Amino acid sequence: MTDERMIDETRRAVEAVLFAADAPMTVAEIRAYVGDAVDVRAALDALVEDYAVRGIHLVKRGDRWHFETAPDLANFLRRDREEPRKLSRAGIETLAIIAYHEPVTRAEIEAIRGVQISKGTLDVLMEARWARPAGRREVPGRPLTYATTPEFLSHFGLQSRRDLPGIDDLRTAGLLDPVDLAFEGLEVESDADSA
Amino acid sequence: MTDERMIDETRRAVEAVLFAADAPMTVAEIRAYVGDAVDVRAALDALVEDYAVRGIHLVKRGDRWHFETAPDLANFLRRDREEPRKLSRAGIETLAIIAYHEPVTRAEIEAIRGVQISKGTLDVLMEARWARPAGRREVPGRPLTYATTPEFLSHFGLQSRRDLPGIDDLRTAGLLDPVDLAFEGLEVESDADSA
Amino acid sequence: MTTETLTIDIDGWDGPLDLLLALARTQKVDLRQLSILELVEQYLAFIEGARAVKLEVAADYLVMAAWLAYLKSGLLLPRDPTVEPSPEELALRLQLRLERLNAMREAGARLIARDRIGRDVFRRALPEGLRVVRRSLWQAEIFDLIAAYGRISARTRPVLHVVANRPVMTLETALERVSAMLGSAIEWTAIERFLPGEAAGAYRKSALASSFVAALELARQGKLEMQQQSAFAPLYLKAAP
Repeated sequence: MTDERMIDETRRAVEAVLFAADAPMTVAEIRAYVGDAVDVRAALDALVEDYAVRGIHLVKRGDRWHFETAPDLANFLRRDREEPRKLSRAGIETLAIIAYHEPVTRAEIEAIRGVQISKGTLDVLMEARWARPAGRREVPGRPLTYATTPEFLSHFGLQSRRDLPGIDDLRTAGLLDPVDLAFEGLEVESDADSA
Repeated sequence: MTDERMIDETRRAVEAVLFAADAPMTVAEIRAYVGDAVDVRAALDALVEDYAVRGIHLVKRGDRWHFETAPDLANFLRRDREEPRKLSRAGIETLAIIAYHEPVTRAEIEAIRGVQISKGTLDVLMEARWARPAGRREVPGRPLTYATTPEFLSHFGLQSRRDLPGIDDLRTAGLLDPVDLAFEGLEVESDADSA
Repeated sequence: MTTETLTIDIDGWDGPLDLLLALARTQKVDLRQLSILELVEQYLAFIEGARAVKLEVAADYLVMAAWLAYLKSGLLLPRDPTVEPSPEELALRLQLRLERLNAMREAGARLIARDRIGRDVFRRALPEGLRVVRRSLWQAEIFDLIAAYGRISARTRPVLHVVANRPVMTLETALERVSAMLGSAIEWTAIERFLPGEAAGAYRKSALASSFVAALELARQGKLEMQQQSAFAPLYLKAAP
């Protein structure tokens, strides 16, 4: 009986390493534990398949892998648990702007929200490790830009930024372009219409 | 295909609850999460069976259940990292004295160096497997003596300790004459100046 | 407009743009079909109402109100083609800004509603952890070892050998050499010419020093003359006439 259920050693090792790890791991990090000679990617694919029907799933967030409980079982698990950090509306909007526009400066965030960001808002996002400084923009004043982190992807269950809800539609509709750019676009359009 | 792999809801819920738990759980505790109506014991038995071949096992300790990595995979959960480190001046001097005078006691090493040695120095040499305890000297106090190891010879590319240069060789090589060496250095400098 | 809206505290909004967006939503149309004129009137009515109930209205709300009042007059009056930018352009820009803010607000809501770790999905609470065992790889070279032994020996041994091993020309040798060579030196000759040709390094320095002392001694005895233009200039010797 065990014969047909046998799982190869690599798959078991990768499974154990990810299970024991206290943080999501890249393929390279997994390889440092299970050895260079084995096909870690193939093992990961096999594990994703093995766990697809189970109460635990193996997921990839950014370029890191981890086990987590299946989302449909949330109702069994929420009991007695504290809500994770509750973000203010300003926090949520700022996070969304960073995620959909990254890298983005503080001034750009403020232009979209039409209001100054209070100091605490960015701090909270960075303290939660969802946003990080992402270098300076090479324009006068060299303002700092912000971007999201791998922790952001894993917290919100995103494989990559391409999985951000509705990002393709927003991009197609030009809603991720600055107002000036969108305005010029409309000018050209109406010129073409009137011609 | 998924049909034959389907796992019932209770089993998935128990699996997820145990996975996310921050301590091993009794059946009663599990039931508090997944509901009274379901057969938790049957689910646990099925899970033990499911995981028997995997890299993770479901185990019962006392009357509490938890997941843990399969014991045979423990070697994958650690990895060694070798960090090259240079021996300190005290370390290399102590090693040299052991090599030239072995077997030698700590008191003798200190007499030759003219400086006390800290316990750490000998520990480092033994951790590097270059020095080893070599029995006790049969004098009052029966002090421990130290000697070099085969690893010492191979690390330094020596066939035997007789390959170490003698005092006369050291003198010829100028290694006994730090005063002269310093003097030569000054000479060369001032020659260069006058040129 | 509905009077209830007017009683809402101005602090409930994240700035005038936020308030405008909230008002725009009450028109219950796609933001692209928004009537900016109607929106402007809603805003001005709101601010008036807020002031009527003696709420402190923040400066940026009043600035926005002034700007919107200007925009309203521009939209209502016959267009003056010399005014740039045109009121229509300003209205369009306002609409674009509202669309963008609205898009980000909806995106944020969808983001925050996802299956989030710690709320909907859970990671393992008590991972065993992976261990990295650090091992020092001690390094030393054979040269370090024997040099260390040389250092210790030099430190603890009598230093007799130190001088014995140094290449020197004694004063006696220098005296003999300079005296012997002086016979042929009837012209001024640089002192360096009196040194052995093969002398180099430490030995040359020693020979130079000893030869100089020898020259002084011979000069005292009246056997030679010495000449130097200035301090550190070349030193010349010649046999005394």
